[in-house]
Amino acid sequence: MSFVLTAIIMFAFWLLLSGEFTPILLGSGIVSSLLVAYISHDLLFGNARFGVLAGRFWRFLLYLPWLFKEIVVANFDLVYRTLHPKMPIDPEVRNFQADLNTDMGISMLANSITLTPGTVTMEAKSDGSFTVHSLVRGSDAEDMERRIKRIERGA
Amino acid sequence: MDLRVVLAGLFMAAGCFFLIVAAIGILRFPDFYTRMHPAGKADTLGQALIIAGLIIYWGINLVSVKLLIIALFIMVANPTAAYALANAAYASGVKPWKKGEERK
Amino acid sequence: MFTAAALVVAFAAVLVLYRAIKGPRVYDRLLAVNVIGTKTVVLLALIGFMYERPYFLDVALVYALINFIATIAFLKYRELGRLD
Amino acid sequence: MGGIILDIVLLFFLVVCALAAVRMRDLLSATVVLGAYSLIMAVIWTVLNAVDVAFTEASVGAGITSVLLLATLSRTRRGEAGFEDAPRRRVVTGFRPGNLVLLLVAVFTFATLVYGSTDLPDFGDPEAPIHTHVAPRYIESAYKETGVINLVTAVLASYRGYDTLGEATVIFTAGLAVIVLLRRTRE
Repeated sequence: MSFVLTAIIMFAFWLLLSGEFTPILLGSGIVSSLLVAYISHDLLFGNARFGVLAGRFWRFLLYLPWLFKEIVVANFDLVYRTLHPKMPIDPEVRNFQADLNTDMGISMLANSITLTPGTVTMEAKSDGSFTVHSLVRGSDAEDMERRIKRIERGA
Repeated sequence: MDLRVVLAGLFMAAGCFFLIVAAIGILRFPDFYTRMHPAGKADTLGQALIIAGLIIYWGINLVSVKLLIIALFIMVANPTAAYALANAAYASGVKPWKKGEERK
Repeated sequence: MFTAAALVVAFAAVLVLYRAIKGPRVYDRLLAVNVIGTKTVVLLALIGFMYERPYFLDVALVYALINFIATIAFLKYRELGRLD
Repeated sequence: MGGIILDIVLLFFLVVCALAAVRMRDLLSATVVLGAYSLIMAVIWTVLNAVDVAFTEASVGAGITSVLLLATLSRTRRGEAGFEDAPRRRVVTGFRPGNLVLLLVAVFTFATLVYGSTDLPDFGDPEAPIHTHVAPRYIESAYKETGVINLVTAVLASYRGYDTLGEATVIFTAGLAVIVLLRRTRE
């Protein structure tokens, strides 16, 4: 299943870059996307079943608007702290344990933490332990963890 | 003046503002970890806004799909690169700056 | 409009270059070069529109990929002390 | 106008990068700065409308060269000789007659090159010899004869196909050599 999906995505990318639809170009596109998919299909999706993946993808789309809002808020906060003459920052490093169990969920949380207000991920292990550097004391990421858990499990 | 051109201009101006702020932040902040914040956030948003402006200007076709892919890729890759950098620095024992210390 | 934006982006890249040269740590330099790389991608897209040659976007796309890979390669070297 | 200022900013960036890379004593940092140099250089190629060269600069200059330099560093040492113990040697200042001769040679070469460049045709001049000889024929018949849409690709891969085959062989051999050299040997 992941093989077919990867091949389709690769072929779509090929079409996008070439923009031409002659038989020889289409043919070499099909051959090379099959080859790439054969070599690397386990990297993109892992071994989850199609239904689970589709559900996750849909819930991820629902998560995006909230993420964009947070990114904009984060940036205005950052602009304030950067341009203020006294630079009101007070960095700290914190550890916490997130209850996530797919690699995709963990990397998604790590990237979301980096993009949202006041925090950058410093370390994320596959058992879900995170180390976070925050610009201001007392920023937290629990709300976000809950949302990503919902994407992962579908609850 | 077309409304779409004005909108594209606004988006690009906002993007330029965030990119400049990111540059200033990278120059001004006291240590490596605090510099991650402008590099990971303001830079990502700035480039996304500029590319969004270009998409608005150009309308929907093959070119704007390419632009969209560039923007999405940077939005995934930039925080990942920032994370990889922070993680490497942390693993090699670079100490974070605390308030009141001298700038590095 | 595109020219002005391209100028601003190039100027921001020059500002960040100061950090790339000054350091003090190699991580600061890497961070700066990574940021310069992102700005380059945007700059390429803008230049494509500036001279009305949007096919430059292919170069911008390749850049976005290479910039990421180069950063990861540097970090792998720093972490392991070797590349192989 | 704006284009000229952009060119000046980019060229300024290049010069600063080059000077910094030469003056740095930490070779790892110099490699990083050279990466920035390659990125901007490729933007300049793009401004000059040489997209294929920009592609090469991006992948070879910023990508492969950095990786190869890193691989070399990982096999040798990170600093120039004496980098670890002495933070920075003072540059010896003072007049030496030999330096004056070198300066004269450099200035003379520069002046000659500038003088020579005044006779070159303008950039993008349609009447330049390079544009009146084979280029019109390629532009006219490349699509008919080869069926390739991109003209540069048609010239490189079709009209000069044997050249390109030779180049590809060289690059392939170099790649093989790199793999052989970098391969981890089992103890």
